[in-house]
Amino acid sequence: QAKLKVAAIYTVPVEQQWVSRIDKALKAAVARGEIEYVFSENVANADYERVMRQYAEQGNTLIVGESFAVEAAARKVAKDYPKVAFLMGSSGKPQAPNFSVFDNYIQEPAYLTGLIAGGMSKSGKIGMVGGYPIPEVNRLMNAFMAGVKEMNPKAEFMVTFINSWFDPPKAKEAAFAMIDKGADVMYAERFGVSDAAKERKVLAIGNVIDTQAQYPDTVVASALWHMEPTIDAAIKAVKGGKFKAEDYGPYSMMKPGGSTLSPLGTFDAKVPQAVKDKVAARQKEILAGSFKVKVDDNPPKAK
Amino acid sequence: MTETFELLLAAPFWVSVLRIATPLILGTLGVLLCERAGVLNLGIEGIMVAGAFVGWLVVWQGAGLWTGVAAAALTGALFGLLHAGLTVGLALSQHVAGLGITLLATSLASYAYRVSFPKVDSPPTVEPFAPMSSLPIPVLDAQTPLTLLALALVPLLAWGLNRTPLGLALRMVGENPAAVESQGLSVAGLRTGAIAAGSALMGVAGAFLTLSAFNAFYFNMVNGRGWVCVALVVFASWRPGMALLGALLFAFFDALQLRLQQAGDGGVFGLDLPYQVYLMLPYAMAIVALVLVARRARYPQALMKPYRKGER
Amino acid sequence: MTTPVLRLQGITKRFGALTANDDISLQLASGEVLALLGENGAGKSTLMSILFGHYLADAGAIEVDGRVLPPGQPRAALAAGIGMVHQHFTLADNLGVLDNVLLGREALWQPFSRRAAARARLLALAQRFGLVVDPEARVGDLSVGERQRVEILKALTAAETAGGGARVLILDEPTAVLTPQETASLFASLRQMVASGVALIFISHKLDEVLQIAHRVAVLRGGRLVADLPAADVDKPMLAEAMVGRTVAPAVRREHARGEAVCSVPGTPLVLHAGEIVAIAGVAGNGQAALAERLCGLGPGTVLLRGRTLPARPREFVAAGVARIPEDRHAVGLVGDLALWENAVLERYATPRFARAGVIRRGAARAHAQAIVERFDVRGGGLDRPVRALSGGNMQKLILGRALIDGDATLIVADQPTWGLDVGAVADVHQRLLDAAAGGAAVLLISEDLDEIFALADRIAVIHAGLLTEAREAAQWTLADIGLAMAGHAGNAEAVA
Amino acid sequence: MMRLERRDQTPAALLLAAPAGALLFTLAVTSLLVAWAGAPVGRAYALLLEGGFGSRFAWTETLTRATPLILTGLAAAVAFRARLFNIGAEGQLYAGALAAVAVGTLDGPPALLFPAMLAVAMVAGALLLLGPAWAKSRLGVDEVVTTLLLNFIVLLFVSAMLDGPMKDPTAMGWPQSAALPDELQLSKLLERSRVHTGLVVAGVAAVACWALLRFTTAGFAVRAVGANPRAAAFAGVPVRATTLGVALLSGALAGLAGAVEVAGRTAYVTLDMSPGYGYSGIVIAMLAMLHPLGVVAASVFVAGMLVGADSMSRAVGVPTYIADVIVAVALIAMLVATMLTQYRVRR
Ligand SMILES: Nc1ncnc2c1ncn2[C@@H]1O[C@H](COP(=O)(O)OP(=O)(O)OP(=O)(O)O)[C@@H](O)[C@H]1O
Ligand SMILES: Nc1ncnc2c1ncn2[C@@H]1O[C@H](COP(=O)(O)OP(=O)(O)OP(=O)(O)O)[C@@H](O)[C@H]1O
Ligand SMILES: [Mg+2]
Ligand SMILES: [Mg+2]
Repeated sequence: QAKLKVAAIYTVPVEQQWVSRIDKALKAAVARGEIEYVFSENVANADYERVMRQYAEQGNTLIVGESFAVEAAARKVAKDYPKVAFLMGSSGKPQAPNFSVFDNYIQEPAYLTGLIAGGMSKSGKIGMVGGYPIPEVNRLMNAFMAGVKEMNPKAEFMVTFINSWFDPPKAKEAAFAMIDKGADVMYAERFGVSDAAKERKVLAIGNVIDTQAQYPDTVVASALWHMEPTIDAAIKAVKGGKFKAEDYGPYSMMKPGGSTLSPLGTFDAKVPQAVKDKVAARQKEILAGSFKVKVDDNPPKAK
Repeated sequence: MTETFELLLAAPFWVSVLRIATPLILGTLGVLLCERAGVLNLGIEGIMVAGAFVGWLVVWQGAGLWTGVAAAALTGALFGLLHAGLTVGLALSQHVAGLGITLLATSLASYAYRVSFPKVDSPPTVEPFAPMSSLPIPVLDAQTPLTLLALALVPLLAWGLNRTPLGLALRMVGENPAAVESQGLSVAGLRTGAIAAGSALMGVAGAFLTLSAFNAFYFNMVNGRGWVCVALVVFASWRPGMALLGALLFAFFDALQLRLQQAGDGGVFGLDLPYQVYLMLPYAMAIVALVLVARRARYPQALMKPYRKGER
Repeated sequence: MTTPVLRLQGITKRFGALTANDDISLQLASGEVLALLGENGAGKSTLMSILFGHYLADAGAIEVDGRVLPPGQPRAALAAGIGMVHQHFTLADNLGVLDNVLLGREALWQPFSRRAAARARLLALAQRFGLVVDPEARVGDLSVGERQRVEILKALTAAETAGGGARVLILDEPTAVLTPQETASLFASLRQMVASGVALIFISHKLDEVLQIAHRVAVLRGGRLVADLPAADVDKPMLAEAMVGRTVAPAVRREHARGEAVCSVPGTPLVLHAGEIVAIAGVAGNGQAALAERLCGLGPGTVLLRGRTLPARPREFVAAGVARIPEDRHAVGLVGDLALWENAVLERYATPRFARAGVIRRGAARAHAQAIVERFDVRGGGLDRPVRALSGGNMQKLILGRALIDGDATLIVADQPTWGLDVGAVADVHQRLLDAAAGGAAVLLISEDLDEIFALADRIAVIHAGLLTEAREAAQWTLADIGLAMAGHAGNAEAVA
Repeated sequence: MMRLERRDQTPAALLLAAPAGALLFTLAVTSLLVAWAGAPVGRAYALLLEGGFGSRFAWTETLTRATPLILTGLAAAVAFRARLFNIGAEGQLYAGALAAVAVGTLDGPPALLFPAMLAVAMVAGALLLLGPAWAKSRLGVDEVVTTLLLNFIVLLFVSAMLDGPMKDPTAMGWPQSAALPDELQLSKLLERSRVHTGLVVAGVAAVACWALLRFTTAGFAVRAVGANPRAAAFAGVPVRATTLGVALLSGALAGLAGAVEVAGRTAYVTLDMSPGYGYSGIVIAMLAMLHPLGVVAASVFVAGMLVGADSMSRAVGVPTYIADVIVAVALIAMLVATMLTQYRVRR
């Protein structure tokens, strides 16, 4: 059987954490010999529609991307190419017949990391540095905060947005400012935050990717996103000719393995057993479906 | 509120100010040197990107940190030479040559990065400059040698411009190139040299971001710092000392806004301001400062005026 | 005869279609003063610029002391001991006098400037040649006359410090803005230099001066060398004729009656009557500029014209019949990059005569420009060429034409109208001002040239330190009186601005 | 030492050879970069030109790209003509886009809202430049710097608006404005393409700017003030009014670019709707030697290079960043080439 031709369109460089997870899942599929994969990164909004059309014209049968800021255009293109499957990161609904959506619904492990952070913070002050307060960021921060609150109802949060995805020095400065003010656990939504934590010897909680290897004494745990279930499901559907407009969002949840809490690794011995027990219990409840982590897309408020 | 003011008195705040200011000091001195010689260099934003990239790349490949800084300076100088070739040699519009170089340097750095690192999950890191904790001076002991270099360059440049024959020639070529030519000095040579040297400083400013403030290269990480330097030079009335002050002032507001933004109680004065308002603060203050100094500003008279030999 | 210090051989320079220098050959002996004469645009400055290496000749060679001078290199010229005072200042306004003089005098890579020593040397030189300047003053704050002094000092310093000492000094209209006393002391110092063997090339439009100092006179006309004679063999009319190619008649006054008072400047004793020329004498930098600006509508301060207070806007002044001739024709008078026809209507382009419904009436504007070109003999460019290509004299004619062609001016404000103009052009400007006065216009002439003032003025006032004296009949003034008043020894003066 | 001499007239051959040379140079640089990335060089050439100009699709994409560039190019050209160095077209574009949406999403008859939308966008852009122009003419504040800094402030303001009052409640929390209703969107010029009537708007604006500069008293004033403000002031040209007027016009054009982009392409405002149109406009204006009609040609050229290079990068599989490199090289080469048509280089 001919390999499936898959194209991805990213509006940011592939190093951007979010996009790197999609890229990773697709490359895994390439490694398994299932697909051929091409991508365009850093595509400006103004060019997005053209790139979609070009990929569609070039015979790709599955197109993956993030249509957040180009929703209307992307859906129009999908209509023009009903034979092509589109799997788009989007906060919107799927659009029949061929426009499916996904999103990073990893609030569950984010909540679990919150439990750990709440248990590890001595000062009860938590710092959070974000790029932009978009839903994909907000829902993780809110779930994280809920977790912290559960462990320590008196916990205080500091929130800073730097209005850029790509300014680690600035993220670092923002983190320093929080550490100066007493934060001893940092929520590392951006590159640079863990570096500040490492330099100041405070703790950090990771997000989307696992960076504990780089910061063994800093990053306690991370909420990891795995795009493999989403991508694999889509590939399978396309191959089987059964692709239709669906919400692939749930594939990012813990149950199907779309997100996990990273292993504690170097912190295994440092996290108090009580905390570990609590986390394990909650994780079980989540997997069993008896505990729901609220999806709250509103910008987090410092408190 | 009081808590915030207490923070301002604390050393860590000033450590932060100086760190934020460092690339601005280096970049502003670079622009200053170019403009004193009569050439606007809007290539700074891109030159900083290229400097950040090359400096980091060289270190990543195993060279020493200072070699990385030198490589960044060289990269800056090369783009400077290109700018000089276009604006001095061919007398093209300085605005456009500068913007063109920003586009070229930025995209070349991105392209080169991607060709060299086709598949990486997170950007590869290097071991950056460490703070000079053995220095017995508070605040400075938390800075890296590049900050010290930036600070040392201020008096050096001031002295060089105001007290040496070369400095006089540079200032003159920015005021009246015909006067320089009539003394048998080369207008093109002086301007080219100044642009190359200034651009080298811009390259180092960029390298500070990847070799000191952070430890990896990231697309777009210069994030407008270069443009800020262009503004600071005007604020500084083309004086190195004032450039230092301007950079510190801008950094002060940047460090301050980061602290105000996170203030838990819904911001300063209990107002629930959007976080963007805080981010605007340094830029808004820069404009206010410019308006305040405008009356005194004394432009290099030949700034942005291409000089063509034998034309009137 | 000994080898000449300087030999120009077959120098030719073209600017596009224009041949500015056409096969010019000249020689200069050591200790000789050569006066280079010619109409505006004859090619004098071009020739000197080639000599100094600013311009590259299309043909020809230059030898200094028998050695060929590498073309196009001011540095080589300087090293060969050639110094030059440029017609257009090459000074930096933002820098101090000392900085301006110091440039190029020290090795570029020397780690520090020896400013104190340079300052002392500059003061000594200034003292020796009677050219007083303040080394610390910012050049931008100096008057034109003072700047000229700085330029001369700069060239003198440069020539003095050249390796083999000064061999040739070129002075391109150095006296255009100097007072008679300054000119006299400059000449004294030049003679000193000549005595020590320096050769001088001296460009001036003031023929009296030329005959005072020159040993030999060379005349350019239309880029060609038309005369090269010992100074002893020539006289003024002859030179004038050689330059212009025709006899130059001095301006003639037509007797006419003085009319009613038409213009006054509140706060000063200045009152102008129709049909008279009132001259303001004074050393540059004493407030003439402010007075001129006020009378041109640039404010501050009011002007009464025919009993009406004019709003301080140039357009109101132009509409009210004020014809304005500014001091600096390059920077203020004309827009160099606009075409000749556009400059011709610059003051009136928005009036119904040249515009209808916001659209320029090109035809009318061009016809007007053509009329100015013809009636005022503006040479050296088509209507569509940028006016920057014109020579100074032709620029001035264009400005005069723009101001005077309609012949209905009530008041004419002429600020240094003949600065840098050739004899022919000067006579022409003078004649036009006299004619305008005879036709009933009130003329205010601001000038530093006392000859010009006595030749034209009906009444004369003196300005010093911003204070203006009462205007007295020209006949009541003696040269000595004016000199005293210019130096500030006069009663009942009142503030100008 | 090299000298430049103004040419009296340009040989016709050179007028053709210069841009051709620039293009060849660009292709040469391209091949180096493509070869470095290990992709086939030969195909890259063909794909570059084909991607920009080689098909109906290419042309429609190029013209779509060119539309906002023409307007920002004009904004720069008219301002630079009066020596008002407006580097703030990017911010003015966003201000225009935001204003257009603010009005366009109101209730009301489209016949009324449509002109109001364009007008308000132009006013927003114009007002934004008025401040720096006023500060320049009254206080002597350098407008290069103020307009540059304002870009940052405007973008942050837009960001705040999209997070706050102007956030589309139906956008699931994503920071974007509400969409313009269909009636207010510009219609497509061609079926199955993105080219919209904004191209016509831009073309008309170019002709209008050209006529304004060439035939009117206002244009005369602009040219005089731009060439020598002191002489213009002496002659009675209203320098300050001209500067402010040009600021209004320039800002309005950039604001219109924002409105046209929203109404013609995106339908709503997002933070990254402009890939630097404002900055590109400056380069385009200079490429056109500040001539309004030249701006149209330069915009199409730049847009075509970008679209072509971008497509080429995908087709031969080299990093997308090559598109910007090629555009930068082409720009610089073209600038040099146009300069050589006006000047000759002599030793
Ligand atoms: N760089 C130039 N480009 C074009 N034309 C020039 C240039 N320099 C001089 N010219 C032209 O060459 C001719 C000679 O000019 P030049 O300045 O040598 O005259 P001049 O004799 O010094 O006149 P003046 O007495 O007014 O100073 C003029 O017609 C002038 O317009
Ligand atoms: N570096 C610069 N950046 C932006 N605009 C500039 C710059 N330099 C000059 N300008 C503008 O160009 C115009 C002309 O400059 P110029 O130096 O001729 O000023 P000017 O008003 O004629 O000088 P002055 O009145 O001091 O003699 C001015 O309006 C000024 O604002
Ligand atoms: Mg001359
Ligand atoms: Mg004067």
